Amino acid sequence: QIEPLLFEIGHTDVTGVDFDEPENFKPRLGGLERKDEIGLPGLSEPEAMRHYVRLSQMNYGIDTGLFPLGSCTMKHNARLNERMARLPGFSDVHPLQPVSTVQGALELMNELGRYLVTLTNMTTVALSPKAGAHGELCGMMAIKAAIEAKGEGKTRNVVLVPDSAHGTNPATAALIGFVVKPVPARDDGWVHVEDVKKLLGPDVAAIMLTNPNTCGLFENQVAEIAKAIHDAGAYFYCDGANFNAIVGKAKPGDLGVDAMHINLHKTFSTPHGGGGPGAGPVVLSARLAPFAPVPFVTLKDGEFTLLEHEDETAEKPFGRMTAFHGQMGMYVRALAYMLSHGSDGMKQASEDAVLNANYIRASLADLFSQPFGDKPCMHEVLFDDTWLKDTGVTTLDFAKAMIDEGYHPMTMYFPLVVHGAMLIEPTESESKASLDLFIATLRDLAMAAKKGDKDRFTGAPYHAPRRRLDETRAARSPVLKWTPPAPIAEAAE
Amino acid sequence: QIEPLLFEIGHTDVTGVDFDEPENFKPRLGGLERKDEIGLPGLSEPEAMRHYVRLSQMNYGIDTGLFPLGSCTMKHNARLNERMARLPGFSDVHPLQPVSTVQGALELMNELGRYLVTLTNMTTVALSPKAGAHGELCGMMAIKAAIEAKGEGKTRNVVLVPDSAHGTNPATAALIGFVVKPVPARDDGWVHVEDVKKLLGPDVAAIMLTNPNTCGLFENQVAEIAKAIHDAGAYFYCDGANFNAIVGKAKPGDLGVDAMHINLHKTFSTPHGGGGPGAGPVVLSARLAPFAPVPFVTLKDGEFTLLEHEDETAEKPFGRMTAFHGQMGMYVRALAYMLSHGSDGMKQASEDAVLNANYIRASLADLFSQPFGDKPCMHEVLFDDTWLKDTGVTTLDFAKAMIDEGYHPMTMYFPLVVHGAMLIEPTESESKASLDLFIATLRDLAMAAKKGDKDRFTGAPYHAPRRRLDETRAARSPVLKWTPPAPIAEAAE
Amino acid sequence: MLARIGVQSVDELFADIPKTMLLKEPIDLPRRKGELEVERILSRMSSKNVSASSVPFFVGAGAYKHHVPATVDHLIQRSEFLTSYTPYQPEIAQGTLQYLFEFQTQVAALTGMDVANASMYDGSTGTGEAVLMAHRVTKRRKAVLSGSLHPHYVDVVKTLSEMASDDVVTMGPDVSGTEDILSQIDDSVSCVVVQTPDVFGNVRDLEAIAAKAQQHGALLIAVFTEAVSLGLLQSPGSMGADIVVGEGQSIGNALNFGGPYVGLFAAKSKYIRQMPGRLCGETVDADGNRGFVLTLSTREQHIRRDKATSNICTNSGLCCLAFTIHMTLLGQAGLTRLARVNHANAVKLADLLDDVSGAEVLNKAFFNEFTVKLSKPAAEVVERLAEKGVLAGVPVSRLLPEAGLDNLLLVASTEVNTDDDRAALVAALKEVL
Amino acid sequence: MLARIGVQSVDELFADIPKTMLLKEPIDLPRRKGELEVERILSRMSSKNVSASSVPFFVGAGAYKHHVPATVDHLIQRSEFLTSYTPYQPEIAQGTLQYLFEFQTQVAALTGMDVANASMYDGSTGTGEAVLMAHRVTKRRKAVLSGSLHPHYVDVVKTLSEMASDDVVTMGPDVSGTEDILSQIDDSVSCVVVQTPDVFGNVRDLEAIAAKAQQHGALLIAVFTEAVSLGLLQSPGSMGADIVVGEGQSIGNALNFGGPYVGLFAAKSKYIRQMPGRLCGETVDADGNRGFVLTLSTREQHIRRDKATSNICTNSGLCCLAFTIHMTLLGQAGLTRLARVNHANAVKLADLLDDVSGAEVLNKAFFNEFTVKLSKPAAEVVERLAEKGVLAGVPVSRLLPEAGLDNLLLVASTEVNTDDDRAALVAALKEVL
Repeated sequence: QIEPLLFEIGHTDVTGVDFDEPENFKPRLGGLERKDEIGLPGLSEPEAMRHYVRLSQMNYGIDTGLFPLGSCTMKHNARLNERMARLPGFSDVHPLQPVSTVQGALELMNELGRYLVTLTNMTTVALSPKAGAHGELCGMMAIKAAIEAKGEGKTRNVVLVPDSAHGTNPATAALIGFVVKPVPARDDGWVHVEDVKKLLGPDVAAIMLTNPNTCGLFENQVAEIAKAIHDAGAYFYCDGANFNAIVGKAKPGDLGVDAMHINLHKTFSTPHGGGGPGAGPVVLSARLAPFAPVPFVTLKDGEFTLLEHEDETAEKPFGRMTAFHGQMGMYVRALAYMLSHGSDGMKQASEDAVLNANYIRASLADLFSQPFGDKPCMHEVLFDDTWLKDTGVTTLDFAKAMIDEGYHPMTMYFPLVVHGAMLIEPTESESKASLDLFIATLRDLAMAAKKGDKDRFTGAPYHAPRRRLDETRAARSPVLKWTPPAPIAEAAE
Repeated sequence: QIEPLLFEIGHTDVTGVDFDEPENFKPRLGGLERKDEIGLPGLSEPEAMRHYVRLSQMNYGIDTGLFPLGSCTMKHNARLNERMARLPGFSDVHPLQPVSTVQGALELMNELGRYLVTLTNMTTVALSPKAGAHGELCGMMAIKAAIEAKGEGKTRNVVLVPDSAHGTNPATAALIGFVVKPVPARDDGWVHVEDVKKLLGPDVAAIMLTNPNTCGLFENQVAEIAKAIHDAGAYFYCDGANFNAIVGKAKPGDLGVDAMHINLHKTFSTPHGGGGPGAGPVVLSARLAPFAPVPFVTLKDGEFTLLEHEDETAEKPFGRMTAFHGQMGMYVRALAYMLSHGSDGMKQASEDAVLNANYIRASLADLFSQPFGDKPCMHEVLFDDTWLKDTGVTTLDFAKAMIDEGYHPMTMYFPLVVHGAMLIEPTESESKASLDLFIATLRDLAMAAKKGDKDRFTGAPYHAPRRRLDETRAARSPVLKWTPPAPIAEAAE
Repeated sequence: MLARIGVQSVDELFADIPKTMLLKEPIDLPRRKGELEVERILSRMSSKNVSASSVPFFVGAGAYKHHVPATVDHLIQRSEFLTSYTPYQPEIAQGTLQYLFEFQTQVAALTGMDVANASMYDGSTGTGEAVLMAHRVTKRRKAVLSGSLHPHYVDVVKTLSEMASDDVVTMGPDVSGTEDILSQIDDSVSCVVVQTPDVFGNVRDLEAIAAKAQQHGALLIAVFTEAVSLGLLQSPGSMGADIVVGEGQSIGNALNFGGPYVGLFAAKSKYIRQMPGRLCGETVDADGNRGFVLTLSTREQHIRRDKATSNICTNSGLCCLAFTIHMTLLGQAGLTRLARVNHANAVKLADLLDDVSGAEVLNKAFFNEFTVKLSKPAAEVVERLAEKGVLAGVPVSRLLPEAGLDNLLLVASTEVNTDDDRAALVAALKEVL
Repeated sequence: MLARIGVQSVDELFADIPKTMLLKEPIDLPRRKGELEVERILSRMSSKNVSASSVPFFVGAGAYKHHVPATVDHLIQRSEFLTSYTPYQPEIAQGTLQYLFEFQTQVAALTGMDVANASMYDGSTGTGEAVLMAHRVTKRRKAVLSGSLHPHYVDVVKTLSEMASDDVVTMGPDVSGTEDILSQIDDSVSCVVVQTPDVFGNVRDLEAIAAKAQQHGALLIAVFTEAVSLGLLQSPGSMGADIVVGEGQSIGNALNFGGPYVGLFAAKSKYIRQMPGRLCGETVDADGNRGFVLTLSTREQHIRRDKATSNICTNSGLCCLAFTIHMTLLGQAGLTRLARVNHANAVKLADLLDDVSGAEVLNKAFFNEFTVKLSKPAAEVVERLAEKGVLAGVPVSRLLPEAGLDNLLLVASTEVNTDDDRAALVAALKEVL
């Protein structure tokens, strides 16, 4: 199943788009016309269709099978949401049209914000961040602005980040000049308030805590940690990547959170699209709300308006995260999800996600090793590779063997606090029948690994569009774009 | 790649659709409420999505590869046309709304009719037939009505049909009581006027001639045949399945045709959809126009109206072919195709289709045998199995081996006038690069067959969602629906 | 390419077309247009129509506005479904074949019959085919059509029968569902064709007709135009029908101004070999794996030619798929509830309309459509309501212009109608009557 | 399931949530709704907005209304693209990886640069990342921003830089494209950020700036917001840019009220290891077949954590795909022609507007957008034209409220504008001025 690159089948004089050449006109390009060839081949419409359909057939998606990627929340993407996002009043409006002509779009943003604030019991929301990591950045910027407003900008520059955190957490903190201090991992998978307290001081700006955490556990000391953080004059940033486990069950605002980003593409099911686009609105507590960045929507006398500049408001926006107003297309999808599920359905989704994960946990507990003991998990269950010891099979091998069984692998080697981690998140979308089949497959594979059927793993995948790919070679001498092969005469020299 | 039947994974109490139970109301069903279970299992939305996505992955389509089915015209289906057919003014209007509320829909039908009549130089068009065979029926009914109007209904009851015709031709004629007489095949692939003349008499109602014919040839004596038919007081029905070879090059009306159906799903590229829906408008000559069935669209004082009853017109409609007004969804797609291609593009499409077929012919002529000699073909090229003699490989085997090479087979064993026919139609959608690859593959296969690599053929396909299927078994004891397996206890008895 | 073919120009390849008939000039139609322009032209035409979703909408009479889940239209547009051909190469068409097998099973279950085919063009042409099939089975050539069979269906059957020189007896319009069709059944009759719910909305009990037909060796052909009704009503099979034909548009398919739709066709198993249309059957492949193929094709035109059971070739494949996916999403639980919502909405509406002075609901029993007798000609009323932005239904005179039923209006109500819709209809009707 | 887990109720699984914080009551939001109802609610909101296709439309300033072929939106909705994840498992993500490789190649070609990454969120955040990258490369921390860089981009860079305690020098608004940015470049400067065509529509020659920057060890970051312009204009790479950042929305992506869009990011190859974002590279599999993987990920946060070149994770995958497919359909021939049509339409419109009394086109050279000086405040004029059903452009005051440029209007014209559109704008403008 090899599909050539478009550059190998296209030609620069072929186009799949039909426009009439404009009538005579005098260009006014100031002498800056392009003189060189762009070198972009085109395909006819049928050729392009076939090329990209064939490429798609080399991909695995939620729609083709169970996608148990822990921490990534691969849940069903309803096509209603796709249809709604394509309504002309949402997809075909310009961000800088007069606000009088986009009242419905602003209403939608306002309504989405209301839902997010209500679900989290926070004070306000900054919608514009473009993805989870961008939301983290937004939240940490709000914290920095608040600290500076208190005149502590020079002194509070440490951010505490547990070892189990997503890489985005430390990267975000570092990006705006914070010094990252790790909170060490414990062997029960939880962050302990005494470990946090040991690190607290007047230099600490914030803690970035993922809750439920990446070990699949709800941080059971979160209230105490929040109190300690607040007592120390610092802020509690919550990584909301796993919010989907607790929507309708608990409100982050009740847990003492000051800022939390929400991955609309996880919790509220906007499609992952092979790596994006996402959306990462940030909910903020009353302490941080004044610093929320522009733009934001307000309702005045029944008319929605957009505040786009810092000086149009009495608040203290810290600036702007992005051009325009954020990921409208994702807002529509997320709101469609929320309306469809409702208060009751969102709670049930959380419960089902947790139920499904625990069902997998209980069904594999006798074969797979759990690093933090056999206890209930939230929406994802974490195993390590202790049970693979002496089999000659690694976590990577095991994951690749799952491909041959028709499954996407789970998240591997994350979180880093566990050796050979395998993090499984089924989501609420899976039926019991689907889980049973998945469990049976994993059990069968596990038996095979233990029985010494090594080749089945180390050579895997055997039945995929590609066998195992050489990542080292790719990194050692990077080939990041196609270049035309040398003409044969030259090559023969 | 086995996907269970929905009945094996669904449950009657599962639904993927959310409605609130209606509030208290008193049913008024006259005591005819259903008492038994329907026995229809449901799937949740994610389950249904996955089930049908997986099923689709066992299919081959134009979008996945070259589809050289002769006589079927598998050309590119532009997604613009799909989008246009879904405009609410076309897809979301009811056939019995007041005509004042569907003026745009009627305008579209009128415009489509104008295009078809102009392209064929005929007098009028009956749009409503639902597919090619239904169009044939409509045309033959018009002929029968005309004959009866002349008082010859009792005497003219013979229809001449060449042996090379599609099966629909004789079936259609027989359906309304005509007696079918075959015009025998000649060894040059053409129907000869003298053969027709021999059969002509006062009992002959019509000839049904496919032109270009199913041997891939334009009937070079068509003018003489038309004249002979007309001289004998009979009508010339043309099977327009292959009209795509001559659009813009010749007009059937100029060739003496009295009625011809047009497969919008072939010539004008509405999608085949795995076997339908199609659309089969019939263009009629002045002699047959008065007998066109209801409904039809007329323009009066700038308003479009629909004539839906025979007595609303001074003409002599022979009746009605179907409820409502025909395949609107297909009309939109076909008109979108025509507007996109225009007069120039439609002619070029015919030329490219013919060029592509001849390119294949010329590129395979040394290896494959042509039953009617090495001469130019129209949009499809016909080979027979003479060249496979003594290889132990049949046309069927050869076709199935093509599947392993990633291609859909050509049309096999049709037309019947040739032994082991292989009818290849590339259409204009294929690029030269695509044809070259196809040709190379066929040559490679042909060499293998001649070299005696028999297993590659007789066991084929090896690399398909299924190996060769047992059609005899299916027909001998037909299983036409799923039935629940007997409970295990019972089965064990 | 020309060089390899050995010609100088493409025109040489068209040498068999008589010189005088080969076109020299381009055909007098506009030149090609880009997507943007085509979209503009067709959008302009589209915008001249009033779409069902944009107004209070009560039009039925054989085609119904239902909500189709977005999943359905998404899936049927997948390349592998949309751009495939009739599954003559089963090894690479299992997707199509398996959904056809599922479709057949669903249709058989829904209608209460033994077997179903892989679809007809629509309900009306399917009815024509059913009559021909009954003639083949009974070796008689006379059909009796109920007076409350959809008039378009009557016309289709009559056109076909008259062309084939078969007899057709048509009962007079039967607004009340009380026609005496039993008296027409005798030993010369091949089949009786009865619709339920009928075109006037009446729910009909078919048992007595089935019994009398059986007694005389005739077949009962039961017809429906609203597939959703079968979620709540006794199946035609359970009432004794020999052949069941229905319009499947309501499940999975848009209104489309009349087409494409999908004809459902089911029968008792003893008649399989007389059925028209494609049949998909189960079998195994060379490795012993279950698979599906088109089967019993010796009935069909491409094998049997003038001896075939029908001339049908292309059917409604993709509309079957839409039907099957929607039905799968519904399941029995969803279908039953959908049917209840439809019926409840219709009952609510009937009560409201009955209270309007100058309007009277005629039906005692109905599903989601009923007949209202107005104090004025229905066609005028409908036109005036359309001007007010309400599409109120189908005047009977549109279907039966000469029947003297000009004051009757067929009103349908489905799950898409809201209280606001009903209030708008009632208010507008009060103004007009 | 509960039995196997060994709990009595689901709530036991939530035992780690502090009891006082576990919600007893449902959250105060509406209950779940069926598709039909959700569709109604959102359609109602949608219909309150004036969509670009429904009126004469001239709004640009960083986002442009173009015609996207239907093929593009169809393909990106395919399940295998839409519902897949970041291609961390390359063996079953070659579809995504290959189109990313094609995307990178296209972006590199279009910008005239050595390498491109697999996208940023959008042009503005990409510009912020480019400045940080320049700081890493030069080990300096001062950026000079052109006065005609899109004001939102300026704000994004300033916000990020101020938070990171980096220096930013912002030139004053530069309507005429004649600012003296050269004088700002010295040995303390890390990078100069210049947009062309700039926010006022001027086409800028970057060669002198590139030369001066190079001389002082600073990098030139070239920005564009209209990717179509590169079909007709010299590429930033050919003018000497070190990093090129652009908004890719124009190719393949809808207006979407501002997002999602796709940031294009390209650089000279020597800076590869300082680039932010994902990179897709070519390699082989165990059978020796060509394949693609994400590579050089030691730059990235999931490996490098606080030492990463960026915190970016999710990017704009599906928008890249839309870009790549549209660009593939265009090819060089189509892109060049599309650009010519855009420019021709803008030239036509500029001439028409220049003839309106009270309006003056300020630009000498432009691509498909230009600045018009009006005799009245542009915001008022735009509002009044909107009431007349014409969306005339972006008032400069909306972007730069305090700049004293209230009478300036940014007007964009693309291939979607017809003669009728232009006539409507001119007529409406005459009434209002």
